Amino acid sequence: MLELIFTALLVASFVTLFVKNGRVAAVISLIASLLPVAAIIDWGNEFGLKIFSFGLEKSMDFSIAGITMHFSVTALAWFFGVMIFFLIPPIMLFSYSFFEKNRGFFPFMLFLITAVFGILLASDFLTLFFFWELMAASSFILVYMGRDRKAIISYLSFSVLSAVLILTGIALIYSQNGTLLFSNVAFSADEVTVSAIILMIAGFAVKSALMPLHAWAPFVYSKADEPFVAFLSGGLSKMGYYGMFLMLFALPGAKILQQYFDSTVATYILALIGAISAFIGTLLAFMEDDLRKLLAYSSIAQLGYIAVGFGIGSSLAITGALFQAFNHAFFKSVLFLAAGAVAYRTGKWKISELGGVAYKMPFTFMAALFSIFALAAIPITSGFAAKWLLYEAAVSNKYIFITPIMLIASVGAFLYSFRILYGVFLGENRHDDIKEAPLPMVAGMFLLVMPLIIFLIFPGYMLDMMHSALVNAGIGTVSHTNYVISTGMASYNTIAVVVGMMIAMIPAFLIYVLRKHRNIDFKDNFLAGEPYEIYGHISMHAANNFYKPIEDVLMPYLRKGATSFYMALYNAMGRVSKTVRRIYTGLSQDYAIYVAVFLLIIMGWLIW
Amino acid sequence: MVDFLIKIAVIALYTTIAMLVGILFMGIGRKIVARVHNRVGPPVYQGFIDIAKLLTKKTNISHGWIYDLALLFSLTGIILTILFLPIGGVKLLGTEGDAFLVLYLLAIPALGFALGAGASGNPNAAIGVMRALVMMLSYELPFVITMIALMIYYDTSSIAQIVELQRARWAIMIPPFMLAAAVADMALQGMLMEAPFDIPTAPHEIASGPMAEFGGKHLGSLMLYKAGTIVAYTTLFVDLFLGGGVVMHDGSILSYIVNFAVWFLLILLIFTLSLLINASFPRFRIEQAFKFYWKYEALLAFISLIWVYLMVIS
Amino acid sequence: MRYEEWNKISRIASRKSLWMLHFCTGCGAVELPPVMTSRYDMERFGMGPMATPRQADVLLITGYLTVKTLKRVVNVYEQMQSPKYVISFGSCPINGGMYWDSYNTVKRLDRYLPVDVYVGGCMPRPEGVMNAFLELMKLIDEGKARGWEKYQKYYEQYKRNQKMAFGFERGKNEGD
Amino acid sequence: MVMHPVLMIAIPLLSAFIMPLIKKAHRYFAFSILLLNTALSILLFAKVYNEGALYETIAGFSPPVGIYLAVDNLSALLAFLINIFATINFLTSRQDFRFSMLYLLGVAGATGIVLTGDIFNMFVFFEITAVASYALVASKKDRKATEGAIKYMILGSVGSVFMLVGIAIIYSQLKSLNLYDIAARISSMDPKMMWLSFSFLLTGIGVEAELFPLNGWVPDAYEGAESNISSFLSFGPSKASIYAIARLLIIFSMSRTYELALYLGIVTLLVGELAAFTQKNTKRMLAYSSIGQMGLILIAFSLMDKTSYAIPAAFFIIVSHASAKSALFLLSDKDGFGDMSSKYAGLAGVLSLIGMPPLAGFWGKWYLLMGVADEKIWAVAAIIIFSAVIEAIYFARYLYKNMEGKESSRNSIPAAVMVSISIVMGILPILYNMAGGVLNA
Repeated sequence: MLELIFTALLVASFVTLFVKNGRVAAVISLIASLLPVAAIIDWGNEFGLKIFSFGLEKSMDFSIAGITMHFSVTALAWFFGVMIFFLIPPIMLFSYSFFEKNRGFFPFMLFLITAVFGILLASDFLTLFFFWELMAASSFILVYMGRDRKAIISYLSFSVLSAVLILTGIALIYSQNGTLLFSNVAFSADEVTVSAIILMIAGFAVKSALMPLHAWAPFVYSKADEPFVAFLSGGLSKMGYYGMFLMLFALPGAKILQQYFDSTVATYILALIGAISAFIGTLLAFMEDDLRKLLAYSSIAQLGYIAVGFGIGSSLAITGALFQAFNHAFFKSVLFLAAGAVAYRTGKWKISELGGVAYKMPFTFMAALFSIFALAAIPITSGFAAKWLLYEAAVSNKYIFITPIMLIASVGAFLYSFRILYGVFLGENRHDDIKEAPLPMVAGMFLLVMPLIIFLIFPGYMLDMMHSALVNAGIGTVSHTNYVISTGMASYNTIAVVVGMMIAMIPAFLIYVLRKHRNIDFKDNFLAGEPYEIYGHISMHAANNFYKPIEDVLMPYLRKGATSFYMALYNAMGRVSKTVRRIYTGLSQDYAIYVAVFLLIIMGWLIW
Repeated sequence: MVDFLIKIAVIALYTTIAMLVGILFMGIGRKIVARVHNRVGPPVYQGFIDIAKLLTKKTNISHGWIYDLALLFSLTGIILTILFLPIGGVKLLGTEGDAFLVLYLLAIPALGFALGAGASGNPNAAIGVMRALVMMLSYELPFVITMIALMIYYDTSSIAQIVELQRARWAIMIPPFMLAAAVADMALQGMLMEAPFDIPTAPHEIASGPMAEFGGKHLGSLMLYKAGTIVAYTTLFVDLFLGGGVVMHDGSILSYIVNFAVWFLLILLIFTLSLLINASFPRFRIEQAFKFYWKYEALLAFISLIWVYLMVIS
Repeated sequence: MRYEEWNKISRIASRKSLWMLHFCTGCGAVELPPVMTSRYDMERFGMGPMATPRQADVLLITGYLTVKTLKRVVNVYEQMQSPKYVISFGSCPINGGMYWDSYNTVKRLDRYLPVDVYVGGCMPRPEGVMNAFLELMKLIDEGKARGWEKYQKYYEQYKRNQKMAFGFERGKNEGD
Repeated sequence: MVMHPVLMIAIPLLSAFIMPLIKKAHRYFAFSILLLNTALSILLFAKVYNEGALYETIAGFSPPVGIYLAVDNLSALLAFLINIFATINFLTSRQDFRFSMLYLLGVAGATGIVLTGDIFNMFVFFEITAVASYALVASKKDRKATEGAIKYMILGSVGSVFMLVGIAIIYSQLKSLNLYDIAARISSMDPKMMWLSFSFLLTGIGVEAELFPLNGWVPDAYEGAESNISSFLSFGPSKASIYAIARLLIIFSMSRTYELALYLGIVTLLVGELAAFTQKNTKRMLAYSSIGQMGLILIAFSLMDKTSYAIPAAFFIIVSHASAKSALFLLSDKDGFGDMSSKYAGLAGVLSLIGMPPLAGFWGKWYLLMGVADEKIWAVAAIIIFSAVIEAIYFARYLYKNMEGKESSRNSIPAAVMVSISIVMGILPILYNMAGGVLNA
């Protein structure tokens, strides 16, 4: 049965490889991408989402001669599966109108899905790594289609770095335990295991764009195809955190680290890194003018919170982290898709060149607005509950450095949220000739917005979904009903918020209804008495260098970033390589001398 | 059922009173500033008159549905915030949420306001919103640090709880929180957009910034929102540092009245303080304000936080 | 809805909080600071300067208008939200004043905008300005300040006059 | 079954000399010969796999006198690889009958090196391939090619002289040329002499195997030659000689030799990758990168005595390098992946070289790091990580450069077929078990 899903996905990817028409390919891959969803729904009966069951088995051993791959679905994998595979059909729906021609997006996307499915089902390290590399390879090919030098180089080099780090970690673990099965691996607090855990977490952190290893993200996110980037930021970045969760809690790496350093310093450093990447990512985000780069930095920031949760490690924190991961998967995909829809109509990426799109594309704007509420953790969507849990956890553990950084980072989120809203959607109406995005795009975006609303009102369902994963990992769960989460420090009642909001809306609504108003064109503006037409040739759109004042203050501190560090490293390597190439003088007599010298040296080394 | 209805009635009553108090404070504020300027100033009920005039304007113009969101969001958000703040010891919905929730609820009206300003398509409005948001980023840092200090000290994040725990001794009596309160008061100055931090709505530079295009009912609702913010922020401060103005703890009717009166006096005190600063200071440029908050204020706040931390762990 | 049928509240309200937009092209601007500041303190009557026409109720034309500035004034006036009032300030908007024979100064403002209250003098003293505002309040209270209605009623005529002044339309323009 | 390994050497060797007689149909004839050879190698492999290692003597003389062939799993596999790649590569040849002749000679020599069990025959086969390769490189008549060929020839002849000296020392000591004899009786040898001979042999073979200080000819020869000839160089002589070095290591199986090989491998790896890092010229870049890969293979072989992962690691790296790098060399006559097959070949080749599944390189990386971790030599692990990242960077640059170019190579189809072999080997790790049978010495 599982083999069937794998083979179906692979077959679909091979079929779409030869379908030139994008629509057909989209339909095929949409159907194919529903298979994992069906599997997830089916497994849900065990893990907390009871809809229906057709009895899909939960584990399989696939033995391809000489090497056995063990697959089995755990509660954790199921939760991440819910997070990731429910993203894909809407994205495919979006791509239906995004790609007229099949330029190779669909086959490799399906290949990617297969790889992700494999990673989630893997129950030994070989399988995990094999599918991890498949994921890296196929996503690299998708990046490669973006045709951007920096993106290609940075993505490939960082993927290889992460792969080799993970592989070394696996090898160390294997040399310690002599087994690759998760179930048989038993960690002990020795330096080999600890270094293995740290290496693997570093490797996974690359994929989830954690701060020192994030340098690839802005280039890749800003150049690849939108639907893929939506999945890259929404889905693939979570795979890194899946791996981290696996290392830290499922195979209890956190405990090992704690024993080894006999303090929580290691996990505290992880949390601190997460908080710092949330902070710096936010600062970089609202100074960015390229919409996709802005969203890339915002992804770095939002993903940082998850690392904070894992670093803190209490049940509250991990619940919050998983919740945040779920939210981020959805709202960030919507934002990237909305950016794609806007570009699909206007063909522009620079925020300072866009403007007034909302009047022509109201539904795209609505979707983007809701996901921005979720991004800024405003309690109109489920975005708030996650961050709230994280703050509660941080405060209750008395983390006096991390909590303010997290809070101020999320305040900074308002800044770039407004920059997106104003610069792209509001302000001067510059695009009179465009119309609303095609129906499939809008439908895809709204499908992705749905969960944000549902889990606003019933965060309890989310906590139920992650319950068994947390219990299996030996982490307690947060006490909650369907709509009240209560921690040691306070409780958060979503119904109170929603109902209170409805009640509080009454006066505003009365004012709005009772006093009639007349709609006028935005051109009828206060421009110190000047009519708009006089300014017709000047931009009335104040989106250029939007945050200049604060940029002037902050830039001196932010200029020496990680990216510049990597560039410096790259240039240094270049210099080294030039010196090394001096060895090859091109003169055969030199080479002959090399041979003689070599002979003498090894002779001497061997004999004496 | 009955007590549920009573609770609803109490909530509605308190919220209405809070909004009225806010509108009254606008008049009082103008009066105070006028007295500082050695003027007579408007009558204290001027706020009511202004809002009445704006709401009864004959023509109201709108720039489209996103522009109307400003009206809806701002008023809704501020009332919702007041619902979650204990007023005079009466925790309306205070037990259903906590300080973080209040912080983020306060962002709803701000964002709605910003949406409307952006939708008005006036460049001045955009610049004003930019300044307001940067100001927000600036003052939030010291303010959240002081708030975290309180949470760590009282080991709860619920404002109602914090108010309860200050029965014996108001937070401001405790040495580190004197420092924290001073910091938070300067943050309050920024929250209320009073000088020296009133650059976001500087009338003569950017034509009163975000509300440059607002008039009629929209401006009226924004003035209601302003009134609400005055009450909300001052109440937040009073709840956090001055025990919510609770002096009598027996559940008698008298205690409610007294507590309410004390609460009123305290927020009036805080508001007057900020107005006096407002009336006697020039304006910071936006980056100066940012530096002020992130260098000195944040440093002081952090000192108090560490102080509290040491007190707690020892 | 006729103006007489407005309820008392709205009249009181709009009377007691007049927000003015002072269009300071001429020399009259120097008379406003004393009006606003502690000597005369217009704020006691709930009046105050406002930044944009959307927020303002009263348009204060301080001093002469050239044809060029008239365009701006008309634009601003039409952006204001009714009920809205115009106070012309100084003798130039009444009859040209010392620019009576200038080729590019607008002589009679009320040909282009409905003026509710005139303040004579060159320059009028702050007492005069205060007096004008009190007059305007009285008129509002009695429901006589109906300039904005007049503007709506005779809109075409006002437009024609304005166009003539701007030179968009040819025709004899009495008084100029 | 009359299958006799010597046929695989004899048939191409003899048919090479028939070439001048049949000018017309030389290409079809040579191609059929190569096909036949491939078929034979498959049969041989099947035989060896079923019946275990195979020792054949020629002309009835018994060792140590007669020509002696020793075939085990790995050598049979390598013979198969060399032949099949030779067959595919030959499709792209557009030269005249001399080319076919030299090509067959080269293939025969390379196959011989892999199959022989006699050190002097090994020397002879080395000479055959070397001479053929010099001529092949020079066959493109321009300055660069001639220059490369001359450098190759000078160094190669120096190397073969050293090799001969080494063999002479051994023969003078042990009066035997049979590898197994030598391996058995090596301990009875005077250690000074032994080390002397070892170092001479290593130097001699090292020239062909592109080890670090001895590989001065590599960039120039690879750059100068026709693209299909540089491809032949990268799967033929170099792979055969690295295998020869492996056998050498087994014969002189002392911890110091393995240690030396390890250091040599590391240096070669680092120098190759670093030199390739900023190389703009595609063919030179690929040449430096093959130097690095050779170092990687040598590292793998040098762990042979310690961990059982070494040989599969080396084998899979050889497979991935032989297929992918040869394919990339085939593509390198033009800058650009114009058509589908060259895009596929380029991408898959690069992915295989940097070790991504489902390609052979993945298993190479996997087993190599497993072995390193078994031995807990962290320095080596760190160096491998470093070089992998460097490699990724310059291959990414290579891909980008070729994506920009519009026109595509004429050899794209054969290149694609070559890469497919790497994929096949990658998704059938069964070959791990086959190669797993250790070199029996």
